[in-house]
Amino acid sequence: MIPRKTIGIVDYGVGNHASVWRALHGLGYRCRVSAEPAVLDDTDLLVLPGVGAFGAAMEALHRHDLVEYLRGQSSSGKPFIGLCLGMQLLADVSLEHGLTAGLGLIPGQVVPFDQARWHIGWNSIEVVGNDPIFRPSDGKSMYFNHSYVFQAAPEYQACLARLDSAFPVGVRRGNLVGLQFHPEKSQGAGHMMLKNVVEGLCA
Amino acid sequence: MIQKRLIGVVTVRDGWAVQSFGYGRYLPLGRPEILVENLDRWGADEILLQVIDATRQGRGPDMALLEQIGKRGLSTPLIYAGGVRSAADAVAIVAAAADRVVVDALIRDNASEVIKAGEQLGNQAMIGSLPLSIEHGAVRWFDYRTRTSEPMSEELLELLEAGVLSEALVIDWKHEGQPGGFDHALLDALPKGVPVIAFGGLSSAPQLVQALKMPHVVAVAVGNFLSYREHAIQAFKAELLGVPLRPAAYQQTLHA
Amino acid sequence: MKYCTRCLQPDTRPNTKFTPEGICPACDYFERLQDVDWQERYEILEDLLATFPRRPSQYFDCIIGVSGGKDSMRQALWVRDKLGLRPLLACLSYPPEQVTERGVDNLSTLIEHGFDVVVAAPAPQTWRKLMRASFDRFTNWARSTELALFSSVPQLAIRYNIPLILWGENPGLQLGDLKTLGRTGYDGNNLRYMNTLSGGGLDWMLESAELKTMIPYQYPSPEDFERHGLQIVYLGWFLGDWSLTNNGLYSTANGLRTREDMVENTGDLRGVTSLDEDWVTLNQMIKYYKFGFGRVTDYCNEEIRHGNLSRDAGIELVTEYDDSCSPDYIAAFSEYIGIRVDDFWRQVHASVNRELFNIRPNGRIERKYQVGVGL
Amino acid sequence: MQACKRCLYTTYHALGLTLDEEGICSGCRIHEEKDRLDFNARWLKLLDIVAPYRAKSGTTYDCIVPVSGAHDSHWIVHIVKERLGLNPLLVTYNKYFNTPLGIRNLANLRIKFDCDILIQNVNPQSVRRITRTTLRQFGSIYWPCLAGQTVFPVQTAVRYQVPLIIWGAHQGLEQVGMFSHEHEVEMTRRYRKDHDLMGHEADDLLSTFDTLKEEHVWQYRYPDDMELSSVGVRGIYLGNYVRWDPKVQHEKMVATHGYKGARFARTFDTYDYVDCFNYMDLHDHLKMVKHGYSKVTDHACREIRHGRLTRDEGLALVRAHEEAPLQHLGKFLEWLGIDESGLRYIAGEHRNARVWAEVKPGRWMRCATPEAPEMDAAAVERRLDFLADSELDYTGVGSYITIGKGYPL
Repeated sequence: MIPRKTIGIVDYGVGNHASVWRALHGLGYRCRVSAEPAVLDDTDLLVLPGVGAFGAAMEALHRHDLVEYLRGQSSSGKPFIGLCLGMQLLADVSLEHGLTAGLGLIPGQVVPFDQARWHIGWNSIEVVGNDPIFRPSDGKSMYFNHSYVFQAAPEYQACLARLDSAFPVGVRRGNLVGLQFHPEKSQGAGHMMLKNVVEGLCA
Repeated sequence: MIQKRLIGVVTVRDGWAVQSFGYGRYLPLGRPEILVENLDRWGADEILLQVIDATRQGRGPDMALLEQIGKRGLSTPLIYAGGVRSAADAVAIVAAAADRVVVDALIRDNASEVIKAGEQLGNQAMIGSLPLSIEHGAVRWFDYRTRTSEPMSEELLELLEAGVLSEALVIDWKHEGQPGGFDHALLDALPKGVPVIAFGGLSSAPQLVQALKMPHVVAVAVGNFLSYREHAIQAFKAELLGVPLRPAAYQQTLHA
Repeated sequence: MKYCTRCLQPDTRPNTKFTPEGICPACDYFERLQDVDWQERYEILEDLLATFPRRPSQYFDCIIGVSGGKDSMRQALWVRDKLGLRPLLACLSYPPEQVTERGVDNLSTLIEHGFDVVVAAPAPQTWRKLMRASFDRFTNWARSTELALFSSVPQLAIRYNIPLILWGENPGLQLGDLKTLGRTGYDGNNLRYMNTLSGGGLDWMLESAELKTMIPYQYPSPEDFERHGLQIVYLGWFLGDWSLTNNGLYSTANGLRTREDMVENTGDLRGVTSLDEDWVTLNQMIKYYKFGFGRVTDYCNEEIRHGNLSRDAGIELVTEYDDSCSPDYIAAFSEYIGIRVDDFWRQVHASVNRELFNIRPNGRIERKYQVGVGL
Repeated sequence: MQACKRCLYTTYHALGLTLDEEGICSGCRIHEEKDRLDFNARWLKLLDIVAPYRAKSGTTYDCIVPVSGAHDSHWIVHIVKERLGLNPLLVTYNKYFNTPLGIRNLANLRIKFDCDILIQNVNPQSVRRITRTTLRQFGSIYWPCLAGQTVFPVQTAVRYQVPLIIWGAHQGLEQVGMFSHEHEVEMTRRYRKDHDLMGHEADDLLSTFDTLKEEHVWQYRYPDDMELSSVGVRGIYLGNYVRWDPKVQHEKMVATHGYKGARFARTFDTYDYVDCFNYMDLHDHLKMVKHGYSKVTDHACREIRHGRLTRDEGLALVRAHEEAPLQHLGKFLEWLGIDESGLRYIAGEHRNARVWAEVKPGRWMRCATPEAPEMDAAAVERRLDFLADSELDYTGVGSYITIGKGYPL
């Protein structure tokens, strides 16, 4: 029996980790929801959820003294997934409500969405290249609910979506992945992608 | 390409899911969390859970119900409405289980809290509930607490135009529960560019298509008319031709 | 008419041929059984079962046709408790007027042993109408009912998506019906050509009832078998002690209730055959008048082969009881299919094999041959 | 808690109940449709609905009809076969608590209407294991019966590729006006889980703390959506198209098709549940424990709405029957292998606190309930004249029947 993987969901008081927990648990993973490095260390992969304003989220991470910890974990190669706002937090800086520094784990800025006020609802994603952890989800519809976009450096862009023109909705740099949509709320397609990404990063 | 959305509505009164007719008559349906779970299985694009007696009885949001639904592991985006009294309420609702929040009375009582909630959660999470009717050619905004109608206030229009509220849930409350009752004229009642969700008396595919064909109508919501047959969501989706919509999906459970 | 030199089987059974030495196929087969390595056959069965793994969300390993009688109880318990499989038991049940209390009790006992059982029961009035038509046409009321009986298991196997069908005895080997011999001793897919089934399907029944009222009687086609990968396997080939008496012993030790009526009325020597229905006695008597052997002969043959009965003692039993059938059963049957008792006898007399029997003016039917000797 | 002014239901009804401004409940309001709608037109609507399902090939059935030895089955098959002219496959789930009269009525049904029938018998060991879990978890001894009766027809529809299932009346509509007749509500998995199964589908019974396993419960799983949609399975309710009046319907079936009723201690209705030793006995007692009302209240409300009882007469009949002692408890205790004291302990854990006050540990008293009006309940019952020409255990077998003969009738 291959040992079960354990996933650490970073709890910094922002966003809804209950749905993330449920989705991952449903896929057969053990989950720890915590802000304690000691607990998060003892996991195979970290998930950084997040909903709402960039600035408020970074403040919360600082308050929980997690900024340096997360930077250290990711740069040491530990599998790491940022979901929705959690993807944007990977950026250098965000222009939402003035300038706020992010975790700086993937080069690029978070800027207001230029094609519309918001990107709300189901939209199909286009996978860049044929990274096996993303390829099976090419063309699948995922659920989006954001108004800022992480314009990551092109070499790290993994998935795109489109209104009029394409914009990044998924990034990957080594064992660090960011997804702008909510896989835990994208029904079958979302759960499949979540499984592929976790298995791919932990392989 | 962004798809339009078919939203399944679960209306809750006295803790029980009900069918609602014209904001006044109700028939019992069952346990809210089981109706929500069913819509999740059917593949609704979003689920709107509206607790219609929370504000009137002075209770805040139904956190117990939200926690219960959160525990069941929903894989469909959830919108909550009912009893939102503050930004703090809105944040708690999202932390419990919801992805987006609908405000109605709060717009009238304390618009600044609506703005604050938008700042904390992101305005894309905020939806304005607009029960409207047309009285002698003029659009009236209904206040279900006083059961009176008045023109839409400047403050409301400002919240919509400034994008504090990302979408407007336009409810034809008079025709709610009436087959084919929805008055499409209501969909032109709002300032240009405000995305609209149509709800109230939408029972047939042609009605839904007519609404969804309008560029600013981003979603249609159906409540009572989803409770009369199996796979109601998939059945509607199969008939919504010429509209960009996620196709109907039938769950297949492969047991060990 | 010639008798088998070993047992009391006359050469009048359809589809059968005696060996040059005058031995019936069943005795010949029984003889060859003596040096069979039953452990090897058991391993053959295990290998065969391994080729039928359970598919995802399939919870039954196989399907077994049962009536609740001695064969089915033995098979079901052996398949579950020895082979470790989970079988779905399929029972084609007689209508309320015809099934016996003892039959429903035995089926209940089988269920209470912890088996999943699906009972298919055809429409009672149509059933009766077809029994009447079958009796009128063949002087054998069971032609239609047997078609339903044999069709029920493959029909359910297809609908419940269970390809492996476990059957009792191989009629080709045990009874000498050569037409049903398959590629191996245990391949049962030629069961459709068995004597009782090969009566041209249900064409003759269409004169009595519409096709749509006879769905339970429609035996799946070879194409259906192919499409669903059905495979009938005879357990009899693997069970060396398979016999009427032994199966009776296995089942009564597990709660089977037997027939209490005496052999003079039933022709059922030990009271363990077709317990769920009493009018089979008539058919066995009529079989005797057509072919010169009835239920007592079948029983004695097995006992003679197993060395529990001498041929001479068998002759006495056959002579005495082979045509036993109480007038009460005949009266009840006649009333059920809507004829008078003397209509019944007129029909039977018309089918008596005049080479073997004389019919006295008073209606008595007497053998022209001597049991065990022949003509 | 509020009570309806016209019938005896309160807002504590297990299926939910709403009252309008005049204090009349949703069940009574929807019942008014029975005297307002044009049921001739609705019959024509039914004909249109079933028309495409009439099989021409002669090799398959037109529809699946769930039946039992009681509960409107004779009337349903009469409508389906004799008035709609359809060729049904009857299906029934064996609940094992069968009475001789139930076995007889089912035999009568099969003979009189000349129908093929499919009877599912889940292995009793699994059924007992499930019953222990559902009794422990939510005080129900009937979950396997309800789960089996509501899913076996659907599974059969998928297995036999016969898409149309025809049920009698919709319980939610009849009791609490959950739907209007004009909604023409159809069978849904949601309703089954929510109400028939008290919120627990088969897989919900499994937990790491209990010994119940998937192999025990799989047979009660609803077919998945893909199977249902590929076959086009659809369940309709006759009660939406035929004016449903169980008493009158049963009386017709007694007169023309030999149905037989029997007397009960805990209700005045002699037709609905004659096929089960438990439904009107221990199960009915547990319903009182969990919800504060029992089957006789359902029967009284039905008769009040049909105008055959005044509200006071209904209340008098309810009070006369609802506390009647149990007559068949011993059979169940023996069947499940539990002790009466144990059962009382379990029931105690599922007392509805809104209805029962634990005055002293282990002693419960029912909260305030309207007194029975001064009235001769027996006289009212005589006027109603529910026929009872047999008894549950007319053969005197004294125990549950697993499979029975049921003949002579």
